[in-house]
Amino acid sequence: MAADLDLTPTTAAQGTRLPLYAEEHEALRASARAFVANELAPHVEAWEAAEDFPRDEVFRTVGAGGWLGLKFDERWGGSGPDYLAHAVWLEELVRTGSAGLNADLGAHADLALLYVDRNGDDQHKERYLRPGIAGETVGALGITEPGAGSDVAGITTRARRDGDDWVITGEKTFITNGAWCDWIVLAVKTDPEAADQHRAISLFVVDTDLPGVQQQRLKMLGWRLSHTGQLRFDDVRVPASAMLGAEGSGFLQIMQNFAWERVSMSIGASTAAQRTLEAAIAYAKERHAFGRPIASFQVWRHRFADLATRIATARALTYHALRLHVANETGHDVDPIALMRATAMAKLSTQRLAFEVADECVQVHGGYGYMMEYPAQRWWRDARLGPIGGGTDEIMKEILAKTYGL
Amino acid sequence: MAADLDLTPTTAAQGTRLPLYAEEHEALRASARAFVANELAPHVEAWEAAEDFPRDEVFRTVGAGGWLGLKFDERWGGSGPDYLAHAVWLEELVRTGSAGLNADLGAHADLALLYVDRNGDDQHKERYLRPGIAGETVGALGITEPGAGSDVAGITTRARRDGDDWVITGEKTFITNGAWCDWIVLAVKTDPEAADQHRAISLFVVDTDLPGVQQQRLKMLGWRLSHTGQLRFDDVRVPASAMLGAEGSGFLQIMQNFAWERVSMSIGASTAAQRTLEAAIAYAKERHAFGRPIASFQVWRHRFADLATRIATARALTYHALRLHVANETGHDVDPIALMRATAMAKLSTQRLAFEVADECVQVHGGYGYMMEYPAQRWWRDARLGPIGGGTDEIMKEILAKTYGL
Amino acid sequence: MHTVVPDDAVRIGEPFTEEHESLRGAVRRWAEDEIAPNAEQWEADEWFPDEVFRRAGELGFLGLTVPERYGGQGGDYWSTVVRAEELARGRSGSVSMALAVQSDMATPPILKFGTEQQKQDYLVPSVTGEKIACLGITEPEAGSDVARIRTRAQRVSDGWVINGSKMFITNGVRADYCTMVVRTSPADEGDGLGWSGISLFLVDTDLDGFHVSRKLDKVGMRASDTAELSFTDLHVPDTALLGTEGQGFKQIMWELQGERLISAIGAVAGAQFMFERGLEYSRQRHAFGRPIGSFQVQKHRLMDIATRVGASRRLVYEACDRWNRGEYAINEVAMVKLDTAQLSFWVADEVMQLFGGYGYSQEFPIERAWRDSRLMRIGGGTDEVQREIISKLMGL
Amino acid sequence: MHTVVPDDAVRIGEPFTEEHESLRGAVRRWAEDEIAPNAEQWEADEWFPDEVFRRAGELGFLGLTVPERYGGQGGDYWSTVVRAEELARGRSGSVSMALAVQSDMATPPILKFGTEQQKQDYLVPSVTGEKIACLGITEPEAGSDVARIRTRAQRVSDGWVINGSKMFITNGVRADYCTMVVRTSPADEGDGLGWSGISLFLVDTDLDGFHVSRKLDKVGMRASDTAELSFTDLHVPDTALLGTEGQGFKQIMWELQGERLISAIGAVAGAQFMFERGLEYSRQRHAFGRPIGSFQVQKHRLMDIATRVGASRRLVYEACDRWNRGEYAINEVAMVKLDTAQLSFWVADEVMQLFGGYGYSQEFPIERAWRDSRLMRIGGGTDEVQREIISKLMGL
Repeated sequence: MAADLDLTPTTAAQGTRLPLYAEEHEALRASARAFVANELAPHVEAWEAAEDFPRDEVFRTVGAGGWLGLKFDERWGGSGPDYLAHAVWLEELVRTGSAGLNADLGAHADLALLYVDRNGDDQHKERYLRPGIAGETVGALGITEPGAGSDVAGITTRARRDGDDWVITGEKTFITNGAWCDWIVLAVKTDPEAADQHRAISLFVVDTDLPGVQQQRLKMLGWRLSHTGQLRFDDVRVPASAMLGAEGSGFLQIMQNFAWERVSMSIGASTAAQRTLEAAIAYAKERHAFGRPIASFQVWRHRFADLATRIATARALTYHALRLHVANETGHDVDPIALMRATAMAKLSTQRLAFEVADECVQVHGGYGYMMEYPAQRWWRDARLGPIGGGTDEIMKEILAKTYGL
Repeated sequence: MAADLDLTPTTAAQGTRLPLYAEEHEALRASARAFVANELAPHVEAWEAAEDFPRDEVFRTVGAGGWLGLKFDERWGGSGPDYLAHAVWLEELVRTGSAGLNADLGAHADLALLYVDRNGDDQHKERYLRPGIAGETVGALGITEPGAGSDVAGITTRARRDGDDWVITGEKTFITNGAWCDWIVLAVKTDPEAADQHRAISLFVVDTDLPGVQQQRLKMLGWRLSHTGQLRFDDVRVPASAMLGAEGSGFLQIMQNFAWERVSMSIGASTAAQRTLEAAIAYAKERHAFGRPIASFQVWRHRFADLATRIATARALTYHALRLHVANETGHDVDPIALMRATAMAKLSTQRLAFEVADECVQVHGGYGYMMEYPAQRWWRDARLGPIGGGTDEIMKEILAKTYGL
Repeated sequence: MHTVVPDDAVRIGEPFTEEHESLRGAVRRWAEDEIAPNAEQWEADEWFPDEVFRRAGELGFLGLTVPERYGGQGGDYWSTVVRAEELARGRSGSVSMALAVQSDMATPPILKFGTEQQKQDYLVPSVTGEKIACLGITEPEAGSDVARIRTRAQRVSDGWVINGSKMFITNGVRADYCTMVVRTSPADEGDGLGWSGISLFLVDTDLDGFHVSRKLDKVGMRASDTAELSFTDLHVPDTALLGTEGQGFKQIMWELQGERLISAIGAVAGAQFMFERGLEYSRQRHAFGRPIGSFQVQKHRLMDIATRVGASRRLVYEACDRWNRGEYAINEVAMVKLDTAQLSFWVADEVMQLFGGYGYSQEFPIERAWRDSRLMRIGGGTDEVQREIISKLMGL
Repeated sequence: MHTVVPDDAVRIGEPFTEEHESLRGAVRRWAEDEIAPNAEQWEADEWFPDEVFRRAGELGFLGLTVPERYGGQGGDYWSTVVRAEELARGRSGSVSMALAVQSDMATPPILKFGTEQQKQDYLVPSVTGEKIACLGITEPEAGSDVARIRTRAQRVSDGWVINGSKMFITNGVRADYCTMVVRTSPADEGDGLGWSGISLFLVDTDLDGFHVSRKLDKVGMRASDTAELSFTDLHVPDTALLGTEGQGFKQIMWELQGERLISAIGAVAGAQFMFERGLEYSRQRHAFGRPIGSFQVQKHRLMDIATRVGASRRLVYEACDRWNRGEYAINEVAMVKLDTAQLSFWVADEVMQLFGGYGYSQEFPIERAWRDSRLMRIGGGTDEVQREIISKLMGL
């Protein structure tokens, strides 16, 4: 009966047909949030001002907290594999408010370690994954080159056979952690003349203290706390055992590992969008213009409503992609096309959006939005990487178009 | 001194450096406005409901008013050439509120007659231009074909030589006035095998009462009062004298005459956008929601401000294109690239905008916006042709890109 | 490790079971075989036969979530989702809308708030399609603002006497009864308008004093009948009151959630259908000697569409999941209403641009879908109303 | 037939004469030879030398429209347009902005409202670049809302005593004087804030009580110094009053027109410059074996940019034409401010996307232009303020 009608809006739910996080994950979320609040967030403003953070201390602290091993097996020091747990960590990590810091941690845990875990043999895992999970060494992933932005097949770094060794020559750029990594998973052409260029590429794990490796940090619009860099390899000699996976399998490995890169970027961007919107609203409620709180102006209220709606939509898609990825990782029979579409669409839906939210956050701050003392400008600069990095928005559309036969 | 400071906003100006209309044009505007208000506008709702208007009566009335001859020489019954006078007429014609009616008048005066005037010989002008200016016959321009939307060089209608005659076979579609024109300026391939396909096309003036011509009206989303149609030509025999301009010059003529087509469409769309915005604002001031006039809500006020700004910008560009076109027609040394850019940009700036304004006009009307009894829905349907007809927005960008060497 | 895959989902990542998929097949067959072939003609007729309701009832599509004891299928909300998704293949926004009004707008309040007798008298024959229902909320002077309705019911000894009018009422020309929002007492504050003092009624349309003032002429959804109704000393019995007197505002707020949700599901389904038409056309149609789908701009346009449709569908499913579990998810519902209404017209417009002149021509069905889909941003609460709801829920 | 071509225009359709074009060449040479080569370093220094002002003065660029008797060139407003357009080639938004503050914001009120003595003391040395000016409107608590300023001047026997603060003051760290908006009496109504009771002053920065509280650290325009200023019992003589007491609001409204207009000209010029960089890059940079400009999506992106830049420029020129003839074109000025502020950042953002990773890198100048251009939507009245002005002028 109507008298019993309860019209209390619900705020969170965990259903039977669209499950995602379990109770255990919500418990983990609390401890992730506490860790971020206690161990990372308090230092961020100082680190950002210095454009640097203490590498070993931070990676080891995060490793000791267990946050680098959620996706990996206990055998190598992890606590998983549980991608959902790691998704919770990524959502909470956004609360550092520093995309650059998060990028360095992510390039290590979500890219470099992932490749070693999925494509390496036990020797690789012992040498790179175990200390990586502990935060004792820092890895990076090297694909992009100065002359081949989004065109993986077009890379020119090459490795030539020399006896039992390989000798690597070339250049990589826009490599997160590239300026200070201990080791790097490197995409190189081992058979540049291959008829099928997709079989031309192999992966190596290369220690950066080898002769012939040069690392240099890049200055960028945002992500200034990250140690994104370029690397040169001049006749760098590595043993055959440095090869990750089979010779010529590099392209396929990269394509397969893109799924998690895109999902993790989507989680980061949709969560950042949400946090940024909350910050914008908080400021709008407090700041007055023309004698009233900015948040009371209808144009701002409606703009916030639109952004909240778009964030909800993008996050729903991100969670869908995450569900498919987890199902795929846990042995379910996931349609590879559906997975590829969901992950590419999620990246495309989230990255530009996160920037647009940050741009409105700057706008609502007025003159203060332009000031370095407020974090709005940093979120805005940082978010702008999203539609460029990890495959531009345009590349996502190209990838999607292929799945539709266009 | 400050006490003398007059901050009365100005509303109209005629300057020395950016002149456009002269006083004589403003006088003409008053009589055009009166003509439209007295002779056309009162019938529009009935005509629109019937999806038809009395062809001969309307064309003759407009012709007798002198409105079809503003661009043409007195020798053929015109009062010009004065493109600015005609621009004034086009601006005022928007006040009929019927884009379909205006399209039929425009296809005759701004396309068919223009081609005869610019490319015809005296015999053509005597036969088509003079009665056309008087509104005694109705012309059309036939370029587009079912298989070649925006691709002029790809048309397949062809004329083959047979003695002194040409025999034409093919099909044209989306031809305004095509369903009822007395004659049509027709683009056909006279040399389909030409190495330079741009020399393959010639123009003919074809009477539609010739054997083998079939005319059929098209039903469209909008422009329902227009007599847009498709035509079939089955072995239609025309004398050599039906050719307009030199053999093989058709492509060039078409490219040259596109300038005025785009300028006239830009004038129409920017003016329609302005009128539609005014109607939307008038409704918003009168209609209440939540106990207040809709126009008092900040989101609508700001939306109107944005639209007004975009209209002003698009109109400024349109006037620039018009200025260049007039200068070009009056013997000034106009850079052809500058002219091509200005006219294509003007079309690109105005057409989508006019539709977006109409869409907001529907939205502000709420449920009434969806009702046929209000003209908002018609303006909205009519405006949607703009980004498609006369070369789509995408084609405009292709044309522009060529001028930049892309 | 925790699993994110429901045991009975037939496709990974989707919320549907085999039972749902079998229903999907049945709805699709009906839509493709019995609706689509007639859609154009019905639009031209500005009417579709009442028989469509009875056939839908016969097939069990009007009571998917109604308990079996009232003639329904007793299914969950995902059945409704499936129906709304597949009906898009009938290519008739008019029919989809009319059926949605019947099963997901006018009748759920009867099941939720009605007496047993009301359920027998109205719900049961509505499930079979014998009775056609309409929903009377909007008034000429109260478009998006339920609180400002002026239609009044005056208590008399043996019932109520209703005076007033209703506007934009789907199914209103042919309906057998109307689930109607009526003011039974002045609002507590101000000008007597406001959310208090509103009640729901079930009103038979054959009663004296119930007039269909006119059948409205719409720019889209033309096969669907939309009426302006007026009521002059319309006498209804006590038993016409639906639910609790004075609780009508709350009740209709609840109803609006289901209304907006089904419209959102339909909007995404329509957008998906249009995307597929665009994709197909982009492969077939040639320009400048190659398929237009090979032009990067058209390719990216289609992928933008696919992405937005894909994203919107996921939020709709989340909202459906909440609704299915009985939550009052007003925030998510307003968001999906806002998002999908914009989506569906935007997709139709992009596909029209892809089709060029043929998109504008009535030879192709694109322009009709374009006109039809535009209603979503207006009906069931405009975009602006949804933004008001969402921002208020954010504490703004 | 009436001609639309001015006799002395050097290019058809453009408003510039040969004289303007010769000035254009001079400004361009200066920008390219003396500014552009130093722009990066000055940004890194977060400062550019005061010498830039003196050099601009020496070249005659600070008094283009100032009568010759005050050391200016006595030109029309199109000279200012030319200067603002060509300064974009200096690749330093900071320098462009600083010079615009000097010549088109802080000093025009002196010429328009000042006494002969004030003109001699402030305008003449500003035209030579010997004195650097700043403009004090905004306050920490009154961003876009001039009527709410709280800095007060109290009448004393031999002048005025000013207390308060000013925020976001360009040139504020180095300025020799400030053209300042001050409340000289409470507003007639309400809380004492409001548009009445405001006056302008010319205040020397070396006076006791004038403090540069801090140099602000901005995300863009970093070579330009922006200050927060505070005034503690700052004593100024009677002669510091500029124009009529109590007329300051009207006076500063007038000033804002020139301020917004020069910012709009600069915004279009910056957008044009960025478009050219994008065009150049699209021809040089290859991806997947071909120039990226050959990809249709990038091609159309560039043409969208060219079209919007082309359209915006024309409205700016129309507004300039009115301003040049002494009209108070508040509507057109608000429109061009709104339009071009959005344009310039949008173009920078699109060009950044075209550049991809290199756009994001500090190796290329794209990211700096992107940061710099974002200020326009905030400074000189935000987008939202412009929309308020425009809608009010439409009677809304």
